[in-house]
Amino acid sequence: MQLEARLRELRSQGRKLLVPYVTGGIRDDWVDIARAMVDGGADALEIGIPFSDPAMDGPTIQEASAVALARGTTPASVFADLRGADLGVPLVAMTYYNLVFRAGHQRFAEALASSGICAAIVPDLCLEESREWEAEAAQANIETVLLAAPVTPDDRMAAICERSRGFVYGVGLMGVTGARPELAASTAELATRLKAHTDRPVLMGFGISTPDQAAEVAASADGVIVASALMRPVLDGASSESVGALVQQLRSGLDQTTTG
Amino acid sequence: MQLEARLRELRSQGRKLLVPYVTGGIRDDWVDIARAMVDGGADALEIGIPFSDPAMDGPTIQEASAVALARGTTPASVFADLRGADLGVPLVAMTYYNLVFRAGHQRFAEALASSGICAAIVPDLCLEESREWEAEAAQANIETVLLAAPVTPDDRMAAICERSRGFVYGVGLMGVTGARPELAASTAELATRLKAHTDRPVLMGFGISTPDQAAEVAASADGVIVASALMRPVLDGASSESVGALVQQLRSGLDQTTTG
Amino acid sequence: MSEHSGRFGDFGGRYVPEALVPACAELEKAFSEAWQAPEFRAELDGLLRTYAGRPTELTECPRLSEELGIRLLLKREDLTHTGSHKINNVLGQALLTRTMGKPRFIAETGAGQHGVAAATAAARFGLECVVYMGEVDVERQELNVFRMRLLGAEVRPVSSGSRTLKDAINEALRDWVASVESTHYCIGSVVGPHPYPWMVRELQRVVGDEARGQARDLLGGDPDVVVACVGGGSNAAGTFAGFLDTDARLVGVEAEGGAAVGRGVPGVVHGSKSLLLQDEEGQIAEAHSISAGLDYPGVGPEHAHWAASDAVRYVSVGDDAVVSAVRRLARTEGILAALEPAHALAWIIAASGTDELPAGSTVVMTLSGRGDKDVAHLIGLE
Amino acid sequence: MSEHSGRFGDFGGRYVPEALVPACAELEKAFSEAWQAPEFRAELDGLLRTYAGRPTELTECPRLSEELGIRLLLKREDLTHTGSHKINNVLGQALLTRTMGKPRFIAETGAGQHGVAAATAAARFGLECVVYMGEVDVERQELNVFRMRLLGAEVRPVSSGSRTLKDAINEALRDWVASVESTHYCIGSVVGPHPYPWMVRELQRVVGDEARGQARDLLGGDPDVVVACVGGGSNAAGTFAGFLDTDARLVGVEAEGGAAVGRGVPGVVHGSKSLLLQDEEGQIAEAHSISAGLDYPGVGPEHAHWAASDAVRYVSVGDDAVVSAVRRLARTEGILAALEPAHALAWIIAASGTDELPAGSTVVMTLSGRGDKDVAHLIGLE
Ligand SMILES: Cc1ncc(COP(=O)(O)O)c(C=O)c1O
Ligand SMILES: Cc1ncc(COP(=O)(O)O)c(C=O)c1O
Repeated sequence: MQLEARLRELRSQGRKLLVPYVTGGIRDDWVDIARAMVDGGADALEIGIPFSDPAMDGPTIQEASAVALARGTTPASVFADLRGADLGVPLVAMTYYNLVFRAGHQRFAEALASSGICAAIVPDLCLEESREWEAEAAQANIETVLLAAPVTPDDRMAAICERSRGFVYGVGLMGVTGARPELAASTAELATRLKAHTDRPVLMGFGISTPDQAAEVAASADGVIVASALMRPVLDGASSESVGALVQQLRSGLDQTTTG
Repeated sequence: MQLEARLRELRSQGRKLLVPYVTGGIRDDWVDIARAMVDGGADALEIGIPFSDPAMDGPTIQEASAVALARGTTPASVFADLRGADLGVPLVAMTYYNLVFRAGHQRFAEALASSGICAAIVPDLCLEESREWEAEAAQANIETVLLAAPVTPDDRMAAICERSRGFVYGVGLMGVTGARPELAASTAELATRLKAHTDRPVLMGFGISTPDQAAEVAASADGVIVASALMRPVLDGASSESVGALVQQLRSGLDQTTTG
Repeated sequence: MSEHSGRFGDFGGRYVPEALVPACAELEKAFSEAWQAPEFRAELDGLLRTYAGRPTELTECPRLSEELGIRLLLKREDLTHTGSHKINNVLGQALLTRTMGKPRFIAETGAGQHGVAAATAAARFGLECVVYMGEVDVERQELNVFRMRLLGAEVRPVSSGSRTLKDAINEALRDWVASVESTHYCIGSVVGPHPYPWMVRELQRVVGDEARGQARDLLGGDPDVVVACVGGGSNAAGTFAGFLDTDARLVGVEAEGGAAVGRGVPGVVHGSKSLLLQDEEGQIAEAHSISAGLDYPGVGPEHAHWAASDAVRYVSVGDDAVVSAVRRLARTEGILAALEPAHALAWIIAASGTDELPAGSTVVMTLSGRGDKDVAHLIGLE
Repeated sequence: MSEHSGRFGDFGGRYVPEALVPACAELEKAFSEAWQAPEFRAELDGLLRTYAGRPTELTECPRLSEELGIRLLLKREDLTHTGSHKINNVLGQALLTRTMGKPRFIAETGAGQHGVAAATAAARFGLECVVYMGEVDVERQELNVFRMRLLGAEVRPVSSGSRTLKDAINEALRDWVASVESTHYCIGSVVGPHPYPWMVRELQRVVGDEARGQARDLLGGDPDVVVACVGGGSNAAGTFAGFLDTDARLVGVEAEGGAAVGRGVPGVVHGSKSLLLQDEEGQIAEAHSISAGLDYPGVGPEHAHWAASDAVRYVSVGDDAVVSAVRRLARTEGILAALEPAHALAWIIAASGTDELPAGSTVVMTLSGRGDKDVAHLIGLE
């Protein structure tokens, strides 16, 4: 399943896109959690491959990564868990570049592909550094999602939108991942700028946690990515069903926004 | 009573001289202690006027001074205690120069005299600095005892012996006051040197605590001064009688040495 | 000095999220311009001289030299204001911060020396200052925590990961990405994304440039060997920069438990590609060193390049040798070295009389900082 | 410099037991000769330069100056090796100790800076070293106790009297009188019997001589006011020595609880006649100051003379003002002063804008040492 094709298809049906995130290996039953997310209405899933030094993540994803690593999670174990899981939606890996670099671009891309993942987000690879990876990933049919930030200037944003595959990831605020009580004003602004630059699906992430926030963002973007707001209850012991229910609420929030 | 005259007289009778020391104000009954010392056979008494910073004293006399000061002892209180006590032997004050200087030479000397003290030892007034005091003390009939140390060169020793009044105080060792298990070799050496320089009584102090040590020193000197070995029991609560008994033992030790 | 590519052979680069790209670019431009501007150089030189106490001495060690059979000269960064070479870097970055018009200055710190230096420069320039420091380091370098606070900086203990330097950098990056428009991130070593490794090396080259001149005055020529400790590698980079074009053999000394060059493999963390202690999968390993300043699993990319190109030889020493080196220098020369530069000394002591450092060798060693911050810890070991 | 009489007007002298007279005489002779010998001066100058980091800077304080409306220049003794002016004195005395052929070096210390300096010089010259320190000071200057021990010195806590500096001096004198043939007593200030007050002032005059030259370079003339803190008075004596023949007004700042000039009367202790806090009878009073280095009831005899002859004005400040002065300098200029020189600063802060220090005054202040030793204590006060 190709990510971008799928998202374009859903968007063309007037659907706002929902991409929940789960840290691979965060619990024994993490694949069940992923499945519950799908059942709750996810259009694709972002699968975090935990890294020891998640410098772009806030406390929740840091903790999720640390917990997963402490359980012995490795990229290989995440891949193994996914192989044959057949979650029914496109899977996007999200990890830091050192795991990619250490494995080797080609090897890593092939490992992703063979476990059913079709795209990758590598947040510490900025435009200048990511070209090589993008090319080798593409060879393995892995789409590389590039990110744009509120401070990204127009010329750079154009290049990002041009080169990104799958979707364009709008980092809605200047900061790390994490739920926040208020939606950052920068989120809608960036979404609007990105939409003006590209026809590719534009998904916004960082700081989106409630159905209302999701709905508000989706007014100017094609969809949202929700991570910390889902991983917090997982860390606190919530059942996969209740996480699925949270996703469902987000889904409902988004569906209210759906424009014909 | 003049100190030097008295000591010469005793010496001429073949007696070895014993000068015990007591810290003025060390206890309520310090005058009784002094009297017991006389009864035990003291030929003169050294009365310490306690000073806050007794830099030339070892732990025992430091403690004795601190205890006396803590009881509210002042030079004036020591003088008052002595006035009319009529101890029957010459009294030599021993104190640090700042107490003398602060009172004023003349005033201090007169205060000594009017309390029945006839001589003074000021250990931190070396030859160069003491001349003024010596003169003003002499005006009040106070004899100033000068000290010589093992390192004092011959020319200086001659001057000390020349200017000292009462006796010449031989500081038997390089160090502070205090009982020591062994007699310093320097004690006898210094005594011999001093005796070669002067006809004035030569008394040795510092580090003499037992009757045997006193006897050994007296073989080459005219007598001894004993301080810490007596103040230690006083600090530890010994009765004035038992201090008198210690003095008596020292007396016996010395009397064995007596040369016809 | 013209603009720099940001690459050192296969190493270096700028591996940062898009949110930080403009700030890195702005800094690169600001530094490139400033470094070519005589007024900036004059202002920095003035500060280094009249405020920070430069030039620092090159001190002979008569007693230790005799014991070791070599001639040992110490470049005395311990005599600078705040007590380590870190001040050279922060004053430059504080000036740039003023140039860029940012009111806030953040830093990570391991040993606390960079944090103290950053807090100092911030106070001197009236900048708000926050310093991130791993909890482990907050404990073992308590004195420096106090110093930073007195200087008006806020010290934020970092409790994630190994709770040492690498985690402090992560936390500083997290702050920076959220505050980049008002904040300059003052990195303390030759690590991080371009332009940091280049910029910090240039700001530290005053150490090597001075030392070379002083060594020529004292020795009538260049020393046989130049030695410096390597954590991130800034004092070593600054030192070596002054001697790269001489015949002196250059030796970088790592902590055994943090020997990124010695035992690391290529990787990317904290914004650049370099050698890195990591596991098979690419998870960063925790370094373990008695010295907080060398307790770091990475190393500056230029060192990785120097190692690959054999321009510098890298060795490592263990904690015990380091502690005895501190004691030995204190007792023979009356100089209390920080644990970090004591690594360099420990190697010199071990190598003296061997082929590495034959009798009669002339050796310049950078004494990158003073040991006051470490004495409580050292006494605790007794 | 010819021989000195040992008298400063009515003050000074040599009030010591006969046992110490020969040693004082030997030292007087050794110093008189050395001070006139070009080789000795050259060796000392070399040590001060290449080992101790002289000359120290005269640093402008732009932010604090603006706040105060004056132009404040700090003579940076904090940048010397070991972190205070005390090093100037001990290196001279260590050289003399070698000259006199004595293998043992003893010292008293209050703040610990003189003890650290003495331990340092002892290590550098291979001398055995014992430092006496009051128990109170051992506690409040713990860092320095550790430093001395690492330098190989034995620190002996003194439990008599007020358990501070004056008692440490008593105890050092007790040691000295028992060991004088093998031991040099390295007094840390311009106190003690002749030749110490003269010798230590001469060894410290490098501070004032340098500052005067530097002030002329910066100001094109002499400063209006020169300020230094006064404990025993060595940094002040060394500073003032450089300015006595200028028109600069000289101000010595004492601790309120140790103001021997301000509230003392003539007396004799520790070997010389000077001004002294004491009671009616002549018992020495206990000083009380937050700064261990100024917690001393006496003052050097030359200061008593300067006060009597109006050559220097003496003032005093209290603990609270001192603590805020430390904080203020740290936060405005990034310089962490020791509590001792912070007295000088506290006075400057209070006097700025008054007749004492009118707006626009140029002020040279000796920053006699760095505050590392004090930060734990200061943080405890928060
Ligand atoms: C004194 C000292 N030396 C060395 C280092 C290590 O840093 P670098 O390798 O960047 O010189 C530190 C770091 O804190 C330090 O404080
Ligand atoms: C930094 C500093 N300044 C001043 C003093 C006071 O000494 P002096 O008055 O002799 O300069 C001390 C004493 O320890 C000190 O450490």
